[in-house]
Amino acid sequence: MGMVQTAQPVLTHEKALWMYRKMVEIRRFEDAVHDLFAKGKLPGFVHLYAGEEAVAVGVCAHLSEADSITSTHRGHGHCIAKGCDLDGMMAEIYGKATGLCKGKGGSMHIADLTKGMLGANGIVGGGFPLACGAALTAKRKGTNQVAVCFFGDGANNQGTFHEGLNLAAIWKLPVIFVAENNGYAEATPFTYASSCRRIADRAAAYDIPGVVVDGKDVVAVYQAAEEAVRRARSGEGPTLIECITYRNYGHFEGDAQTYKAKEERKRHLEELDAIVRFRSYLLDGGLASGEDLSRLEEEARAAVEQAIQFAEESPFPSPTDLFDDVYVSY
Amino acid sequence: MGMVQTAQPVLTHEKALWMYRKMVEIRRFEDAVHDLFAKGKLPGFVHLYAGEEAVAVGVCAHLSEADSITSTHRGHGHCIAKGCDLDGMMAEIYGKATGLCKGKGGSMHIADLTKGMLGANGIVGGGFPLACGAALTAKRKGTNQVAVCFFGDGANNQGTFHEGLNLAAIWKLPVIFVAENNGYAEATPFTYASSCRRIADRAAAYDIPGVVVDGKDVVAVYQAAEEAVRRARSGEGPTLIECITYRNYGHFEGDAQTYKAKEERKRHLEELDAIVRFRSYLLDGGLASGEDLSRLEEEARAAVEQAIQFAEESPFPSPTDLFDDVYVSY
Amino acid sequence: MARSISFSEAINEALTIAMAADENVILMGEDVVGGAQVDHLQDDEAWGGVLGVTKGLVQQFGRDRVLDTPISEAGYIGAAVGAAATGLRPVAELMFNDFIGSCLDQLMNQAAKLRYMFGGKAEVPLTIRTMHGAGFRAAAQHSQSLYALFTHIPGLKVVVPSTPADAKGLLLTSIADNDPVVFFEDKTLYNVKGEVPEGDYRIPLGKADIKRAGRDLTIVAIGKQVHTALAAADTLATQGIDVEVVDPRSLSPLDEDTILASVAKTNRLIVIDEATARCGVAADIAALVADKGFDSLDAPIKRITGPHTPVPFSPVLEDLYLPTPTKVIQTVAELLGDSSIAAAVS
Amino acid sequence: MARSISFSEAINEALTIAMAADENVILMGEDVVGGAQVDHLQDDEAWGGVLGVTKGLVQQFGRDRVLDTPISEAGYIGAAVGAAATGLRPVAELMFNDFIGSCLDQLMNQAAKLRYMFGGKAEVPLTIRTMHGAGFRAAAQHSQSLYALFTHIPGLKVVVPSTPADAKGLLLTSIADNDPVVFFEDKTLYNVKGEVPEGDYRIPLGKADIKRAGRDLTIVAIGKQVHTALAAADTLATQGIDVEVVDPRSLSPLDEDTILASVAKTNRLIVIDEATARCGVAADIAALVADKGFDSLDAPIKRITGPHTPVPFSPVLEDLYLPTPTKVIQTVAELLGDSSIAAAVS
Ligand SMILES: Cc1ncc(C[n+]2csc(CCOP(=O)(O)OP(=O)(O)O)c2C)c(N)n1
Ligand SMILES: Cc1ncc(C[n+]2csc(CCOP(=O)(O)OP(=O)(O)O)c2C)c(N)n1
Ligand SMILES: [Mg+2]
Ligand SMILES: [Mg+2]
Repeated sequence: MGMVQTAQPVLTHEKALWMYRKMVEIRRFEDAVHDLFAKGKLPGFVHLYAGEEAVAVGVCAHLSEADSITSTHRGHGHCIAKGCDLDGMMAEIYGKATGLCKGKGGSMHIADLTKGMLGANGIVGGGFPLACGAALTAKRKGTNQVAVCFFGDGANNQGTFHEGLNLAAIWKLPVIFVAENNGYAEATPFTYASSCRRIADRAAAYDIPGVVVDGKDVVAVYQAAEEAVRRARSGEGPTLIECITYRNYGHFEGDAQTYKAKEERKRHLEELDAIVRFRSYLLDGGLASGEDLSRLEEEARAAVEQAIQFAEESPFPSPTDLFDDVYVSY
Repeated sequence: MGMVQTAQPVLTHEKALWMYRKMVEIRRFEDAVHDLFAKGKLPGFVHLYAGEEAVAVGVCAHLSEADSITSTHRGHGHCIAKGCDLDGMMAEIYGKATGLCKGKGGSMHIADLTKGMLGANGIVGGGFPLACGAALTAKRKGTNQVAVCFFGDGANNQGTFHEGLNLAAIWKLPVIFVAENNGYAEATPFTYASSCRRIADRAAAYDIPGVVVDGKDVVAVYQAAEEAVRRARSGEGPTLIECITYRNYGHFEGDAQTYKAKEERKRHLEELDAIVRFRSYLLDGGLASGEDLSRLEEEARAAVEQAIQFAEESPFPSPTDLFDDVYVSY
Repeated sequence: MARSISFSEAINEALTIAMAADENVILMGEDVVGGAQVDHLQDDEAWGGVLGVTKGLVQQFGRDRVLDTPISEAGYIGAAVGAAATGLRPVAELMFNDFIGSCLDQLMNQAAKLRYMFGGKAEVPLTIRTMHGAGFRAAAQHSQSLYALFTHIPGLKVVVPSTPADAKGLLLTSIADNDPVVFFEDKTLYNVKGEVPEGDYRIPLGKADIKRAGRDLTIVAIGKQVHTALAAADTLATQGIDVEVVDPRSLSPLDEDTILASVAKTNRLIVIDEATARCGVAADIAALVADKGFDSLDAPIKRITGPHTPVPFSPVLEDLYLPTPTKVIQTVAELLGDSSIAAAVS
Repeated sequence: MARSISFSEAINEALTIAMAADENVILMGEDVVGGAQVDHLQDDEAWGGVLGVTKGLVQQFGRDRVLDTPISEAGYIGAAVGAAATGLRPVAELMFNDFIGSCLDQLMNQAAKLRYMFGGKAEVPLTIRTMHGAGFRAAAQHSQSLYALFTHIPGLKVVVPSTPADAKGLLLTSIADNDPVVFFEDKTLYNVKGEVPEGDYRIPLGKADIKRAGRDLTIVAIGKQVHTALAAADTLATQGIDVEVVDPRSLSPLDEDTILASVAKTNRLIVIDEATARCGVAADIAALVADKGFDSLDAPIKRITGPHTPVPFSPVLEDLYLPTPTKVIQTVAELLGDSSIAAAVS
């Protein structure tokens, strides 16, 4: 402590730029969805990931398309970090035929199995067993793929958390359970609903490693995920990583957020912002230039703009689509 | 260790005799059911509690009829320890109209709410939430009643375990969760199905005390339960007690028990038998005389005999009973 | 005295009355208050349920009786069952009926069966409030109408109100009822207003309401679809066709007599239910009439239901998913063998 | 070549064939082997399922493909869904269908809906094997027949075989099917023997089987009740009444054409299903015929089902719970308005 340590080369230049780009892309995307919703352009329930970018990006930085992730109702960030197409995502949120799910899923069910994104999920806790299943496939087929299960602090009280972690532990499945502890489940504080002090403390109940990281420090997330993914790929079984984070918007669009203290919000949105911090980190460490980052920001902005235009101009599904895609055959 | 400690007056004479009587009653009852089943006298699935008497008795010794317990598929022992009528129990297992549930429930659903026995349960893990509910009633009404949830090592991997313990912990409900770890769930060893080393280790995930005791030492169970019941009654919340025990018979009647090692069985049925050990403890400690115990044994034998006769002589339900008791009103 | 209030206000009022009358009535569910243990939160700033239906109850009854729960449906719904069996009268909210997959056991194998399994020696005075229905652009996991699953299970009662007045009177009855009742609230009806009597009044379970009397044809409609039926009936009246609209209000028990009497009079039956058709409530009612009302039938029994698909997200598809007055009118035309009807109104 | 083997042997044979043919087929469930990691246990001493149906599979395919699970239905059934969506073809056993309360979400909201929600871009080739049925003296929580719940849910397929030969052919088809299939096995049929062809053969889903051809009356019967219907038909034949017995075999998809064609011929329908009546499969089939087959009906559609009660434990009550040939004969007598029939056979 206090001693200067030889700086470990945590991130390569390429990786760092990819991560920054993805984080900014998520932020821009969510800010845009927020505005579009406010303008009445988007139907349905919309849950935004803004503020939590470091989690999805820090973890997915270790994954390829062959790896799987399961997501939550707050899934846009996971989609983007896992490489889903922005145009298809935005069109999906608009309910358009060109959406990733042909407009049938919407925000709460965006998926792209070709990218290993097994879907946002409207059922809190729905992802634990599914991720175990994807990991079971990997294990059985002898690939070295892993599965990541993103879940919220609210989800950590679901029975499926317990069943999923136990199953993964006894079968040594290559799963990484990533808790996104943003302090609230809807309007209910984590500290009220969960009897544990930290979600990571619950790892001991399954005899697996439990790690807590600052979920707004993308490098910290990246490092924790690195070890967990390594463990998983080498057959050592699951890891539980708890990322302490914060959602910048309400639970869903329309939430007045009365349960959040003003100072808390301010601190998170201003001082602790993950993108601002990563930007400084990159610049200070000489990992990227200001021009690099501005270019990435501009690219992200343009990509989101383009996605909105794509979605706006896309057609709605046709009436017969209602009946398709229920079964492969019936 | 090795030092002689001043013997604490753990048990009164009355309590000791009551406990011995109940343990023997359970054993006789279960042995009788075993024989009756083998003779083809009893329909259905029957799961016997023989071998685990010390758990139900050591815990229920602290309860009154106003306290509640939830039970499992292996419920006869809990019933007896909680004061259910042997005649009514045996008649229930025979499917007779005089059974505690008028023959409608059978072995897997024996209940007597007037004794605070909320039912055997055919659903593994079904008792966790129910016990929380009974405790919630006690808390809300401001009585100082407690609820005890008996459950097996297999049940400890159900989602309801997690949800029940978390709920009880955050609401500081007066519940005692009593794990009966008999080493197996059906034919599946605890060590295979559970990722924890000890079930009690899982208590930490809920920030509640977790205790492991020799579940075949009724005094040890009694002492652990004493503290847990005290905590519960005084508003300090739930406790998890893991009792290491063994079932003398198979999972259900008809099970060849090939998964049990010969020596293990022998050791448990002979050396470690809870009743034999308690008998010595009582005699050695001068808490009871040989005559006392013989008398209790005889009483228990007679009570079980009487229950069988009662059941045999009782009528079956009448046809219209089929339609009754679905609703209070419809 | 009746005033016009919304469906959600009617429910809130029923809860207020029930809680004031009996201190054994407690409310529990996810964010039924919201903001538990948040220091700065004023009670009147709390959510009061995800759509605000339980707003204000915490001010009157406190957090000891209005309990926010963790996201643990099996845990807290099961706790409500256990509490009901031991002396409380809980009203537990399952936010969306679609979440029943997480806690069906507590209702199907515990609440519904305790009394029977225990030979009549238990009572489970439990009410489950839950939202259902499509049209909210909430997609496949938040839009189902799953009352058929519960109606299938002996031991449960099932209520589906269509108006604010019915919602209030039926909810008060449900809470006072000594059996487990699953009470369905269509989220797209919450803002619909209607005349609602003040104070405590009860509508019995198992008593259908004839929402419109008519001679030519009976439409039995479930929940919100009562309004679809009424809209179609108004249009059909302009064509001289006099439709009777029957609202069963409770599906279990079901008022067979009123339905059969209506069909005995009109000799024709259409059932409208937005839920899927297979083993659904529309099939159930059709089967009832195909047996006990067969002799009065002059035409096939038609069902207008959701298709055999999940509920789609895209508004254009979701609108096609739901029954509409037009579909009803087309079906009536088909049933009466008179294509001029559909043509005239389209 | 066909030989006589039991229902459970037929299932075991289908599993063996499917696993040998495709290494993506895995089996998972509680004690589907039994005795996991017990040192002294010989594979042939392992349970092979709680009633021995999967016995012997571990010897052939090893514990990597026949997986004992913890008692965590949501966990492992959900894992089977996830595995199916990513490339395996799991056959997961839900020991008793009554336990669906612990894992309905995984089937209803995940398995059944993934494909639709994802715009057709997912496949879930999953088979759930599960025991159902009363008559085993297993009481209310181990005796239900809950196929109606699954038939109600779009996205699932539902199969209920009545004979060993059907069980084998339908199970092989179910495993090969690319959609989630819930396969019901009546535990009281396991020891019933019948002719079963050797080797791999497939019976299509959605194809009913006319188990007995007849002219006077159609009985559609589900699962074990096919045998009740056949027994009644034999007796009725002695009275000159010629009953047709239709076995739908799969409830979703349902072979509407065969049922409607039968009723078009006989003009009378009875449906026998031991499950409860409300929103049940019997109601579903009655409603189908009351619509599309109405014009051929000469009499009310009768249903013989379990009563609206949980399944009682006491053998004397459970025997009354179930449909019997006598009840069928009485209903036929009622339908034909000929009380001499019931009198003659009683
Ligand atoms: C089974 C289930 N229960 C309840 C809900 C309603 N709901 C949706 S999101 C949410 C809060 C989730 O909180 P958390 O897991 O912390 O995720 P966050 O929203 O904070 O990302 C709730 C209660 C649901 N969708 N599914
Ligand atoms: C939800 C559910 N899953 C599975 C079963 C089948 N089952 C009955 S008892 C049992 C084993 C229970 O083991 P454990 O909890 O250790 O209790 P024990 O039998 O050892 O007392 C199983 C799997 C069930 N009854 N309910
Ligand atoms: Mg959260
Ligand atoms: Mg055990």
